[in-house]
Amino acid sequence: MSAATRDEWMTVAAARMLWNRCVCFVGIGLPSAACNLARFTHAPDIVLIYESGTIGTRPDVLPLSIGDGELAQTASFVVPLPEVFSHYLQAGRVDVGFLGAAQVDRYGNLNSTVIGPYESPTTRLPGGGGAPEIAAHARQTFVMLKASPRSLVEQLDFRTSAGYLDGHGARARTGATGDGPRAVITDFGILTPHPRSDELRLSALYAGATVEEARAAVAWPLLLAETVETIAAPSESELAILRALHARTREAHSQPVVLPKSLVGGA
Amino acid sequence: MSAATRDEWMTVAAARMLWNRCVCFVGIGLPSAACNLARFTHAPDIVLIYESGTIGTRPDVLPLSIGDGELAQTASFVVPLPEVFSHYLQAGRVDVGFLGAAQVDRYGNLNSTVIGPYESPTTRLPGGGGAPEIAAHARQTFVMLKASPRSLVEQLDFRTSAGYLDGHGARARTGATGDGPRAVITDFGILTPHPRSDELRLSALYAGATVEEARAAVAWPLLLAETVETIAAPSESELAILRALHARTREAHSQPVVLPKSLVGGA
Amino acid sequence: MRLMSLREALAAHVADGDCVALEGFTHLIPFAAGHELIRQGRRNLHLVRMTPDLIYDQLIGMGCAKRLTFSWGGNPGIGSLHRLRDAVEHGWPRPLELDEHSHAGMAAAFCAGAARLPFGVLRGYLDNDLDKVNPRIGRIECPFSGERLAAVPAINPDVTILHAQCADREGNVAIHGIVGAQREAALAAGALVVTVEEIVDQLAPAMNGIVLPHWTVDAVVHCPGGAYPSYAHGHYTRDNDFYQRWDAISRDRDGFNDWMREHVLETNDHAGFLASLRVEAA
Amino acid sequence: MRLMSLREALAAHVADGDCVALEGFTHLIPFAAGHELIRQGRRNLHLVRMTPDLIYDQLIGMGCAKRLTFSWGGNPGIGSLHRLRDAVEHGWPRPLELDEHSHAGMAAAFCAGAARLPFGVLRGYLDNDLDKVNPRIGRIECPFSGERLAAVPAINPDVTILHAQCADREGNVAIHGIVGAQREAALAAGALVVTVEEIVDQLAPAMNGIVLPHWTVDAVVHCPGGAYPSYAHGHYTRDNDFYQRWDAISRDRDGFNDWMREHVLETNDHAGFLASLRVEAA
Repeated sequence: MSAATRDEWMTVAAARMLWNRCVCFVGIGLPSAACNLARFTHAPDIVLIYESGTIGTRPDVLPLSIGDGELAQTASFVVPLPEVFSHYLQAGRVDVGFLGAAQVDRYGNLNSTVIGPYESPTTRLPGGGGAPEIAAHARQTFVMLKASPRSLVEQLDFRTSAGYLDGHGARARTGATGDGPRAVITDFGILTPHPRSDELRLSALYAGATVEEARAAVAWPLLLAETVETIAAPSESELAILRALHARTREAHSQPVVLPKSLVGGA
Repeated sequence: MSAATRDEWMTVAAARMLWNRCVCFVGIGLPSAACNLARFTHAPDIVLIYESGTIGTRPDVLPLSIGDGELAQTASFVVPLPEVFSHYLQAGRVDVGFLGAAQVDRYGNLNSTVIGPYESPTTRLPGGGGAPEIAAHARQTFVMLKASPRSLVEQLDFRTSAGYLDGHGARARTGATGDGPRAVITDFGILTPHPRSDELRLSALYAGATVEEARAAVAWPLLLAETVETIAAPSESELAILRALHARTREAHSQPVVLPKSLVGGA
Repeated sequence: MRLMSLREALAAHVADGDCVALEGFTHLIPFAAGHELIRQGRRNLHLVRMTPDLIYDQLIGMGCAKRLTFSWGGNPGIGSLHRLRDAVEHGWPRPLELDEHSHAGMAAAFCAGAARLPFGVLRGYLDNDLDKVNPRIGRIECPFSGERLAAVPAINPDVTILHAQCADREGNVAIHGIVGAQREAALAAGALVVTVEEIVDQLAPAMNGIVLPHWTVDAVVHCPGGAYPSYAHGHYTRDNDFYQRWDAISRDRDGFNDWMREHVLETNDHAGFLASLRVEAA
Repeated sequence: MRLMSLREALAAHVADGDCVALEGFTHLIPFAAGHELIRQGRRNLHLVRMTPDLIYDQLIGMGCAKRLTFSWGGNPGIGSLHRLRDAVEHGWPRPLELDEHSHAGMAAAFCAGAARLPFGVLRGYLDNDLDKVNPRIGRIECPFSGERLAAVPAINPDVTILHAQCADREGNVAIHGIVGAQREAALAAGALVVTVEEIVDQLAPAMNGIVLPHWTVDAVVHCPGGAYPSYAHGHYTRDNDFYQRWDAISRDRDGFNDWMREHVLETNDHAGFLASLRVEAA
């Protein structure tokens, strides 16, 4: 089997952090791959919630959108979207929320709104979506992003979702009920917050990645945790299951959409 | 066919006030009989909502409780109870609400809470239930009750549901979105509010009932509308349909309840 | 979620003094659970239910309750709940504090509880006397329009007890038919105990149906007939005749006590209760 | 309710300057209706949608919109909505005012709208910059605990347009699968227009399913395939490939204009649109 790509490293690292029966609020892309990999490996009873309202979903292939029919078809049940946010997320019923972002600062605050000033941005990003309240109310959040000094920044252009604010316990003084970002999973390894200052430090590296590589990818002077652990490479079995999942997904999504014939009489 | 009872007069009079396709918030008892009589006669497409959450229900027999299975089984759909009140009633989607009460005053305010002081009542009544907000938000309400000086009173012991308050347009200055009680249907005839003072006046008598009878049944000095109309007796057809409905209902509800055998093994 | 006997589940989850909601609007009223609370001799409960119904008449008459949060307290279609009245009018067997709402207000309070908001908002309690006797009915101003609306504190029972048609072995609970405020009461609770007619390997597909997922459920109890004399849609109908008979049974204290002794206190469980009533079986 | 053609229904119910919500969360996005608004040349619309998606990219790029209320504006799983970005970043074809929320905030605003409350409450907008750029995000104090929460003004569109699987001849509309905030957007609206895959004599029984009753529906339009390239559960799947192709089509202004001319402006209706794309039929 070929060596794992960095995406695979990230997916496997995230999957390993999940436990059986944990309730995950899942986003599309790497988080969705990670959660489903966990489900197909060590966490068969993990509960997956997508913000489209599908609860306890068990897709056989990865969804391309947050609301694919596969998610509804394999869910325990489907609720209207407002209930996902009020009765599940806000009510404290989510163990782990996954977030991505264009920018993360040293205290785990996130920007997914704009680069440049809000009123005249150089780049308008999609915006917060579910993230601001996932960041507030999931018992913990995991952030997944590819690292570079443009994504791991000294100063956010816009704070879309609060992490630890200015650190040093500032989050505890707010109305957020969750514990905040417990890990930032990047393509070199994992950052975790310092227990007192809340500053993100390098706490684990993928086998083969280096401290220098990590430091080069972070815009602030990156501190190291007391021990920087080494994350074991994806196992043969993890890789095989993940690649099979991706292969099934590609296969499923390469089927052309077919509308009932009556609709396209002219074609 | 035997002469109509006073209950039948009331039911028929109320049914005639409903129109096809009107949306009714229905209570158990006479209102339920009236609404379904309307449905089986001149208003086949009347929309019946019971507060248990059954919307567009078409029971073949009258329910004994507000949440009989028959109501769910024959409904267009069933919503959770909170939605009946927020998305339908409060949202102004109900044309006619039916109310009963232990006491009604001359401005159509209702008491269904207590006789005597609230903290040490001589009679504790069931309470408001849906009535306070039906009284506020149904576009109009019809009140049905058997008249006596103990029910049509000078002064309520407790105001459970607001009618016209102290009259003279007082209701318009409140947050109520509905127009209030447009008719009180009693066992002698119908009271309706004066267009300016809002005081309930005798506006219609059942054929055979008298003004004296009406005055004797009302604790305040009852005024007459400019014209007191005479309500035609229930027709043969109305009576036949209503009695058949009651007969079907008695028949259906006289069936003993049967639990699955496994439950009562000992019996 | 744990599968337990009714006795175990209530002993584990309901203590004297708890705030307990047994919900179910006409349909799926958890009678078996109410009777078991009586058998276990619970005291000083703060009972919560939109429509107290016969089961709360029984709990109140047996002295289990200290306080009642409710919005309509009658025997539906028949008349009074005599034991509730006796407690309110004469303090028998003990005084009962009332926290009285309208349906709309109580529904808003349950919704707020389920969403873990501290209060619910409604256009309600307009120009009536309910807020004069219930200090928990407040007012709130719209921060945008300045309009004044009613506010009610969220209801978050220590324990909610429901009866439902079905659970699977993971503890996912499915309810259909008239659902009242069951889902809201369930998600508002500190602990959730559900008695069910059936435990199945796989719930029937109901994509947009009402399901309480297993990780919101603390105990599932297999208790067929557990809603009788209320009903379980698809399983058995409401015993309207029993509701009528209750009027006479509950009218005087002695008759009530005798009936409760014979059918609840001196029966072991719900099967015994049903047997003692000689409910017909098909 | 009236059964109308799409052209009639939108001409009757949507005017320039209206606040219009085309809802549907990934699933059941009313593409056919959006295209018809473009064909009819509507201007100065205040568009409302949690996730603008491709259909709003098209409406914005064609200059129909003046204002956008939204909470996430991307091409799901793929990247940017280039026309939305061009309008925000460069004011092309015209500037676009933003009223930006989080999903939780916008959901609360729709719920308030459906219940005809002036505002919604949530534990949200905590320590982020969204309330600095959106003056409509307010705060409210719990009248009981004093706790501060976020408040958002209700959303009540002049018109909500949905696509659904089924309507019966009375105009009752049934939706199943992923339902997003469709029901709330529908009940919050001044007028409700629904395009459907099928019109049937009798809706399939779905006791606790999601139905918009006929008297809440102003117009029903029979429009098979009306959600394409989004999807209708049970009818056809999402054309993920089209979503990917859109990235290239929409990236530059000329390519976008050409595509819109060929497939939307110069086709007569949705059947023509589908035919012009040579979507495969079974």
